[in-house]
Amino acid sequence: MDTQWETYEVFHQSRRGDAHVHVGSVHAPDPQMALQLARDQFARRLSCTSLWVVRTSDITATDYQDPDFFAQVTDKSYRDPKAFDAPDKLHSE
Amino acid sequence: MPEKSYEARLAEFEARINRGEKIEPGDWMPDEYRKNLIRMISQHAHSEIVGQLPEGKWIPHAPGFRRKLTLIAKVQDEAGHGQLLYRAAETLGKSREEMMEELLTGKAKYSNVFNYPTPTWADVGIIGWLVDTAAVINQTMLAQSSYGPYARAMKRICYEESFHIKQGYDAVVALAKGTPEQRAMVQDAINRWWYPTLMMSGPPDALSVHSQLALRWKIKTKSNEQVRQEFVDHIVPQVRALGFDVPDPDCVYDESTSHYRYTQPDWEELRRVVNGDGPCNAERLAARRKAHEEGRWVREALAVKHKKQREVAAA
Amino acid sequence: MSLTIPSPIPLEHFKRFILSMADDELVLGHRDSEWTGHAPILEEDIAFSNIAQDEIGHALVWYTMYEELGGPSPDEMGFLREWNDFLCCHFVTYPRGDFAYTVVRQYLYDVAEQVRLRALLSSSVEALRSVAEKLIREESYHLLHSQSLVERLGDATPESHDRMQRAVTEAFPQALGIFEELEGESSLIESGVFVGNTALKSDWLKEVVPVLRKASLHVPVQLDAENVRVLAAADEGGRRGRHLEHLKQLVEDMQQVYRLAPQSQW
Amino acid sequence: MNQQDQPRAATESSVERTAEVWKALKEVRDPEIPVLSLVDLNIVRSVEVTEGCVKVEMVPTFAGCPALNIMRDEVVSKLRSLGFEHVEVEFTLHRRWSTDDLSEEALEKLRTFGIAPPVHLMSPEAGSHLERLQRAVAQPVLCPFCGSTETKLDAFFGSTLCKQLYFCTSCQQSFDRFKPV
Repeated sequence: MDTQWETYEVFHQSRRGDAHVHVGSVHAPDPQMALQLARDQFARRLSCTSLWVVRTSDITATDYQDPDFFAQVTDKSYRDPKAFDAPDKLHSE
Repeated sequence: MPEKSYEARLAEFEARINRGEKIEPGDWMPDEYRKNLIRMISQHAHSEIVGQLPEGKWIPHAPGFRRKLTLIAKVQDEAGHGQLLYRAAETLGKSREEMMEELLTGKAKYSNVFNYPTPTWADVGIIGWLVDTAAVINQTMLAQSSYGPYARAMKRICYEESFHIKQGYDAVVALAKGTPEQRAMVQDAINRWWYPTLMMSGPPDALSVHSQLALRWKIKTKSNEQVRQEFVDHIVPQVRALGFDVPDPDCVYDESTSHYRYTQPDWEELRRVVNGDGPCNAERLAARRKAHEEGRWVREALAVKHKKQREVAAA
Repeated sequence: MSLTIPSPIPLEHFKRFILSMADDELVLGHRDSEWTGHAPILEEDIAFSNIAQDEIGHALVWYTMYEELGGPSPDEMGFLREWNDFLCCHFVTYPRGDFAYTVVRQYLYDVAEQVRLRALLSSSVEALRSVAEKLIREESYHLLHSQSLVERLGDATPESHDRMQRAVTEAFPQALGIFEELEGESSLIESGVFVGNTALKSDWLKEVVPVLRKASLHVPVQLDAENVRVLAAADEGGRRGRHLEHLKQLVEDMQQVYRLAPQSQW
Repeated sequence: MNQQDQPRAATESSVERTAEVWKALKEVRDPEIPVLSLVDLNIVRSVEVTEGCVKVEMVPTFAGCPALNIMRDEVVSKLRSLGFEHVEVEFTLHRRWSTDDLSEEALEKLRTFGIAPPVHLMSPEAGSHLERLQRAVAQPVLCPFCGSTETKLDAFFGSTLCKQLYFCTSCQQSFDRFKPV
């Protein structure tokens, strides 16, 4: 951004204990105003227990154009729960 | 330094214009240039002021908040443009009072188009769309004018006018999507405004006394005919795209010229309307005179107060 | 969109309060716009057109809030409502009169609005505070403008003085009607929505009386010690929907086109 | 116009998608001040992206701004061109908008365009808004064309709600000044 106002990414939590989920962003002069805007805009309709705002420029993200970044060196399928064929219920019916 | 001869100054002046330089208020200029400019700019200013009336009539009736706000803003812009243009004309040595006097006594001319009635709400949309499109084409050309203050005023006015076109178009589209009565209102307005709008760019250049000089000194840079053709080519497809008719059966696209053909308006009507004998000339001037007369005490009081304040400041 | 207000505040009375402000703004804005194209000088033509847009814009803000409280849309409120359902004061409904009346009315109203918005900056309702914060910025321009016209026209020439004096004599009692008590006002005061009209009127008097007097204009009040005693009867009734024919005509004009096809777009 | 941008929305993160929206909005010019975008003017306040839909919240400069429907149309068509099927624009009328929040860069762009930028209203000695405004209005205004201070207020209210009209007696040019609010 080349204005002194910046965009802030908004992360919303709907219940205590849930993860914060990205819901959008706001344009504000400082983090406090960003929180207020985020409250008015995103917490108005959704139930909300907590909001985070993060300066967009502070986010460092991986590049979708670079799939190699996630290339697995060794087979880690054993770490993925889906790799195990465990039934949801041990005793059906 | 010896006084330069008129011819030498004129040659220098024309050379500057041909190099694309702007002429500024303090610069030397031929009297004819000055006169021509004052005439054009003041006519333009008068057109803005009188132009407030046909649309202004609908301000109290505008349907809905957005339309009401927009229409007030638009008519306000016209006052603003008038103000700006009178200012530009003043830099050439003629006072606003003199110009106003000429308007109110019927001596000055202004655009033909504001002497037609506005019987329905659709007229507001059509003026914004058709009339302002024609105006912007003309004014975009005038923004290239050789006289600096006029060109700069025009540049600003063009921005605001293009906003008027959008608003006019938006109002027409709303009506076009509406009831059959609303659509009929639009078609009726197009029918009434078509020829007056064509006349706006002025008579064919062969009939225009002022055109040649104005072109030579780049007060304007296109002929009346060019401006009119540009308007027709631009607007006809738009009118048809919204499902409305252009009230001219001979208005067809000519492949050989890449232009639309159109029937010439009645130039005799234009002469009459510009010379004071149109459907609403008397009504328009009467409204301006009434505002002027009723406001006299305010102007006097402000002038007196201004003088008193200056005396106090000087003492 | 919905707006909820803290529970001790009586919703119906709160809504009427919002509506009374919205209607004042719309009707005065409409009257101001009657000068567009007809003002004494171009600069005032532009000024009153601008003020009209601001006032109508403010009306829109209040009607939007009214909608968020469960009311109909702003357009329905302005363009389909019956004239006797308006809650504006009589003051704003009178015809525009001469330019002196317009200037005096605008000045008296601008101070009233300034005083009202200033009070709302400390309302118990957050939405009111934030609206006041926005509107007061625009409104201050109106006040600077109308006050300077009052100061200049009040004693410039004998004619301007006469006209301005006539306007003050006519407008002052009407303006007092701005502060007509609202239905349920005491509950609004108790719950901290605003300080109440009596307090607003007293702030208003403290501002307008000295300015008018300084402009050589007589005001029907008596000053004893700190208090301003008003010697004129307030022109009231509007806040209870009891209106004059002027409003009927104005509303008819305003709704004329919209009502041709109320279900359609315009 | 309305073509769906294939799987993009699904493959990218919502943060990136949102950033794209901001970038596009920076290209939407204010209809009355075409050198500034709706983002430069702090009109756009928030962006919410959900699958194929985007919602934009805007705060008008002045409550009665007549250009709102045009801004809305331009935002909608701009964001549709990014592949959003549904674009919602919401105007928040009650939120404060102040020229004090404009960036130096925005002010410079105004100046280059020929509009004198607004002075800052907030000052340490603050006072009521009216008092601050009175002080601001009394300050000399520089002509954006020639830089002269020999300027005078021609009309307290200008051609649009956000401007006042000045005249420069040095270069004889009328110019607008953005109203400090």
